[in-house]
Amino acid sequence: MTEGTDLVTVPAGETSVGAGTAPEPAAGATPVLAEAHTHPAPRQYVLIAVVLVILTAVEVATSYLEGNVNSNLLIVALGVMAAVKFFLVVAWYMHMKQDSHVFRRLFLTGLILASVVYGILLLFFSSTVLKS
Amino acid sequence: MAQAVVTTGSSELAPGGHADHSHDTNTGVSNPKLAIWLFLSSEALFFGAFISTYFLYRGRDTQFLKGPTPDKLLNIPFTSVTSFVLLMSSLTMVLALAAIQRGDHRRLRIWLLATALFGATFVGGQVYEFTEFYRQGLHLGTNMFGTTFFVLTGLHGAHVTVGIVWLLLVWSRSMQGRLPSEKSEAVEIAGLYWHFVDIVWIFIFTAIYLIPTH
Amino acid sequence: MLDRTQRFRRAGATAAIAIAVVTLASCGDSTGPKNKQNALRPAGKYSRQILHLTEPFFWIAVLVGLGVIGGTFFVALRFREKPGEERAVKQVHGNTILEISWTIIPALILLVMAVPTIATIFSLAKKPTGPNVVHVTVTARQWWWQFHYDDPGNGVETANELHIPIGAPISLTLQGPPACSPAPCYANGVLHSFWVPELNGKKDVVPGRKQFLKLEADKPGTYLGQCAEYCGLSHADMRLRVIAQTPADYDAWVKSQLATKTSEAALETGVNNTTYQCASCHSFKSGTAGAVAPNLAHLADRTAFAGDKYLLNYDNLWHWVYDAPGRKPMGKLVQHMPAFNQVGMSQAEAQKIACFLLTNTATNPNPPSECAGK
Amino acid sequence: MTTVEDPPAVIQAPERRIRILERPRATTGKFSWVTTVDHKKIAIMYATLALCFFVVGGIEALFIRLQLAQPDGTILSAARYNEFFTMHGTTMVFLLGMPIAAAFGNFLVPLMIGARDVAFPRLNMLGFWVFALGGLFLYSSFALGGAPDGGWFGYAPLTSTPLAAGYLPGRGTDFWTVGIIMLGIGSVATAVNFLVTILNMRAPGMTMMRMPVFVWMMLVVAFLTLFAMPPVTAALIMVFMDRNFHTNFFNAAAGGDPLMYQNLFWIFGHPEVYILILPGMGIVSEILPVFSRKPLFGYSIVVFSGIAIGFLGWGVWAHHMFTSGLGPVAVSAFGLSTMLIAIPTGVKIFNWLATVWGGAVRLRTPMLFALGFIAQFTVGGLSGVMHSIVPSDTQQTDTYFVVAHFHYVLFGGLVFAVFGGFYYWWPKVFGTMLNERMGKLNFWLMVIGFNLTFFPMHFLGFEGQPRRTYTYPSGMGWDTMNLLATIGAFIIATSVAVFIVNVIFTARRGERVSHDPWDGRTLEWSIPSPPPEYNFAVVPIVTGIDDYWHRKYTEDDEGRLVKLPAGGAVDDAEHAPAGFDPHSIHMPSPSYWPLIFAIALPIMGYGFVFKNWYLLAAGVVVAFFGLNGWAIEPSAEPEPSGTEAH
Repeated sequence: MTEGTDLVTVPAGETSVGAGTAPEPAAGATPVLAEAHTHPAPRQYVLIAVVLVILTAVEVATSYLEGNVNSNLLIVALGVMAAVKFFLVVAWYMHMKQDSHVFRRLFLTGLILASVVYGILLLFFSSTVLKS
Repeated sequence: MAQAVVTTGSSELAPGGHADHSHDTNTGVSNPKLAIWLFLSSEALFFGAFISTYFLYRGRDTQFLKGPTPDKLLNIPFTSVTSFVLLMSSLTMVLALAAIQRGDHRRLRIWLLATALFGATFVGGQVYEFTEFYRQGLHLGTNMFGTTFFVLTGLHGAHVTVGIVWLLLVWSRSMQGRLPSEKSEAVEIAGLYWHFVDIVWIFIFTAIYLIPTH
Repeated sequence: MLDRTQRFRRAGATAAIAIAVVTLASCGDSTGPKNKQNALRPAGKYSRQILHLTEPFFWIAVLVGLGVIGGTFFVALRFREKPGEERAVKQVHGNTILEISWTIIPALILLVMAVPTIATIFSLAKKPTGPNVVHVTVTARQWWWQFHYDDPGNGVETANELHIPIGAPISLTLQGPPACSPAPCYANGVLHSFWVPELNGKKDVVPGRKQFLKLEADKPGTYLGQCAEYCGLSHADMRLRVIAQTPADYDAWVKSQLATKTSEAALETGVNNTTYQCASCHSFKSGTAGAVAPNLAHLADRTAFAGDKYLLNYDNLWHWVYDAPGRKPMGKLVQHMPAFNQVGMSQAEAQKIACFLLTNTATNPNPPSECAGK
Repeated sequence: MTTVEDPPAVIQAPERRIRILERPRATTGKFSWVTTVDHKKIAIMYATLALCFFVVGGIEALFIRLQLAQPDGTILSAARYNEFFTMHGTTMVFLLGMPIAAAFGNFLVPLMIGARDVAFPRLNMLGFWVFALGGLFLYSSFALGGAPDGGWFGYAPLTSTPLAAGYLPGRGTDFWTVGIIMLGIGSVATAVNFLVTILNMRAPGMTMMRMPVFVWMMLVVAFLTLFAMPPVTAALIMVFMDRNFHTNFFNAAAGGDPLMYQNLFWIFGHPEVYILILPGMGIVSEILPVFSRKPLFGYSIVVFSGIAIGFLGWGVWAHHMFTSGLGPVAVSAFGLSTMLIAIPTGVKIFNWLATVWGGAVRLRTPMLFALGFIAQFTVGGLSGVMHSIVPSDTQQTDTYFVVAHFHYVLFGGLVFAVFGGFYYWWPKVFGTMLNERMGKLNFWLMVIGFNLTFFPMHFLGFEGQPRRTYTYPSGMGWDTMNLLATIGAFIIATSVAVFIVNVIFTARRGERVSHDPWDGRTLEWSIPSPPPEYNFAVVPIVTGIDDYWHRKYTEDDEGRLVKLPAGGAVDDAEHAPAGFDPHSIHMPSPSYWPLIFAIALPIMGYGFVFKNWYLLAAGVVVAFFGLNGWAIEPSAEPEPSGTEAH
């Protein structure tokens, strides 16, 4: 909530005082996107939702195959489907696809860091590595 | 007369219908949006810790057999339905945003309420599930499944609850007429949080309910 | 220029004196005769292996350290601006070759360091094999060490004192106390770390795991050790000693420890065991672990007790029996030696129990004079 | 000439519904400090409070040293000793190290990047109050059932076992887990704020590679804080649940694993070390060039080294666990990654020395502290490399060698940098100069005391003295060095006292100085001292690294320094273009709401610690009240009147 409403913005790029010219974007700034116009239309959102629903159904169905197929294969399949759902929500509903690359980089940094660190962590406890 | 504007952010001060602050910043993105994304990437490490703890301890209850095991407890059809509801709340959330962006405040309120309602349904399902498991003998200390399951899903549920309260606050602001279209970013930011909580559930659902436990 | 040189000399001399004083003061009593807990004086091959690995890097570090410290002094004094002086300083923004070289050179040094490091890691991790290996299970208790000899024909159970034969690898299995049930029961223990610096580095004791550590001593002697992982109130009082003996002495010791001594029944007749329930925590049978407390069958053979905090003698022992928590902090620990003086034990009773332990349970009774007639 | 085509339309604020806690207006006077959102005032409060905690933690250390001055010490009981070393560590890490970085960052980051405030002034205020109340919450444990006594690292299962088992005698651990989680919330809020400020609010022309190194280091620190707090928060939640709600996360008897705690803790703990030291590196990187009258040698490689240290910091956490039973493969990997960190660290040290090389060195107090940093931090760095030799580490870890090592890094490094920073930026913050003679006395006493305390500890460690022991027997050969260390500790205390006297003296009759007494290089020196609330009358346009320096000096053909005739004028309201009215700069208004939200946290905290659900509910209500007020209140009052610009 705090983040959502604390809309204080100090325009660092404000050059009006002294320069007397219109504000110019700060050096290194990416071209500004008029977000409202590039967000997809509701129809697309619904389409994504349909895909998500189908994927969920397939996921649940897949989980019932337990015992009939190789469980590693099952885990990989479920993991891939979860990742696809994750990607769809992040890319479309959270607008990462259209929004500035800054968000993508930051979020991916956290995500990759989490996966790598916790991946190594779990690897620790696998019987081959943890052997005193 | 010179007016060196420092704070143009709050809606009351925003110059004529110009909600997009991106012109003002070095990266071209607004401060609050940048902040929420940073916060969410931090949350990734928070949930990552609990999910990896869940994976580490998964199956250890067979070693220390005590109490009911997940394959006896989990009601996959039921949780699939509540997961589906949560997934749909993401759709309504994004529709709410689309509504305010085109200035449709009536639909904004409807979709916001729908999102909160879906979220509440999900949390309600979780409460039902918790009580059901508790009735069947699974407590926090019964076995490692009890320990990891309740804490991981409980913390997620707490996040959803915070999200519901947040959405209701946004909704009440809109009802009071304090949420003009220029301030659509307030909805967008609440939405980012909401979607994040949803995608965390995508993984938790797969990890706990779908992946076989042995 | 002259005064600059002088300044250097003065600063150099001051620095040298300061370093010498601190170093001398530091090393002054390091070679004190009683410190048998010194990683700089290895008494076995594993510990020596570590020291040999450490030494070259220590000297590299000293060299680099002195270089940087000297360099700091040098740049500070050499380029010092005199009052009123306004030097037109040449503005240097960087030098790529220089910067690359002081990136690459340390990297090379580290690369050289890495090779023997990894070799030593694997060598120390290797479990010893062969007929002469002695296997001991070490259980870290709150706050004392329990040693159980695993080899066939052994089975000795002792506390805080580990007897080992010289020249033979000792393979330790470190573990927490066995899990207990039902709840609420917290005997599963906490982290500890087994450390006898003169025989090897340390290894943590982790509840729920069995950890491996090996020791070896070259020559007979007593080597001190201590718990090195914070484990609560009496962490400082969780000490131990390793007594290395010639194989013949060691064998004799094992035999003496296996000799059956006093049973709980004897305790019953000796002192009032039913009132104070000694046997509910301690065992009085050779080679048998007590429920939560040290085996007392051959107590008088040991040099010290209570986590190696007190030397074993009549005075220390009866005071301990009388008021253990007053002699070593126990806090609110659920299972610990109670303050018997607060449940009606008289000093005379405590002395009687001490005498019982020192005479009746001892392998080679050498009763203290105070016990005559008790 | 200073017109803006489009002055912002001032829209009348809607009728306020909440009349209670109406917006505070005063920006001067004592009470204004409680409600201020000004980053400079918040910085001063951060620094003051952090220094208070420094003194408290220091007193705990003095007691520890008194206890250990001789064998079988009896000054403290075992229980008290354990509380003191736990609180000493916790205080110095969470109540000195992190807040003091926030203090310097708060004051300097906006000034150095040419901004008028941080991105979220009220979030900034929240960060401070969470720190203040969180610190008091932690210390209230002394009066409410025992201070934390499980070590600043709080290893499970010692800490996670329920109180009933009596492994740790008091409720301290509950205070500790809840308190650290609370402080973590404040840290993450502050980190987000710094990140957004640095990424988004730089003055025109202030590209990333023109930012002062200090700002760069704060950027790295903010990223590390952002990502390091969640794992430890998770671990602490698990400890709290284990202690109070019968979960078994770290209870081996039920299938839990104590090593999981160690991993989660050090995934936080190692980046935390860099969170503590990188601001110090940043401060030193600012001081050295100024007092050598030379630019920082190899700016970009120093920056990249800082980033590299931040990255590598995530791949080395298990080097705190070399003896915990990880297999040889794992410890080899982590030993190697630890060695790698030495490379960027070494690069920084060499670059600092090269910065001073050939300069016109003025050995003023800030410079002395900076040089002390280099020498002592190097010692700490080198003993750190020795820890990466895994077998050596099995002899060194958990001994006084480690105590020596990290005090050389954090005291010889961070604290020296912080004191250097105090002396350096004091004239900017208060407009007065700290006394130079007392400053030099402060420095030399600290150097002598510090080295006397911690240098012998290297040998104590080698000779077998473990850490965290409340006593040691005589005859171990540790007596002399322990006594020396205790004497040294009191010399350090004297030097801190000299500093405090210096501060009081300066406050009474300190020498007033110009806006740029050191001939500085970065933007903060271009504005008056103390800076006006709005910082920059005219937002500067930056053309290069050390922009302010280049307004004063240029280089001749051989690269020698040449003074520009008219450079370096102060940029204040009087020198601003004609017609400039500082009142027209509309700054964020003070607020109560972040404080109210911050007050809710300890209320909830006590609710958790004492399992009093009414208190917890009350805390939640207060928190909601605070957040709701915060959400509704605009960040700045829409009044163009001059009442706020003072």
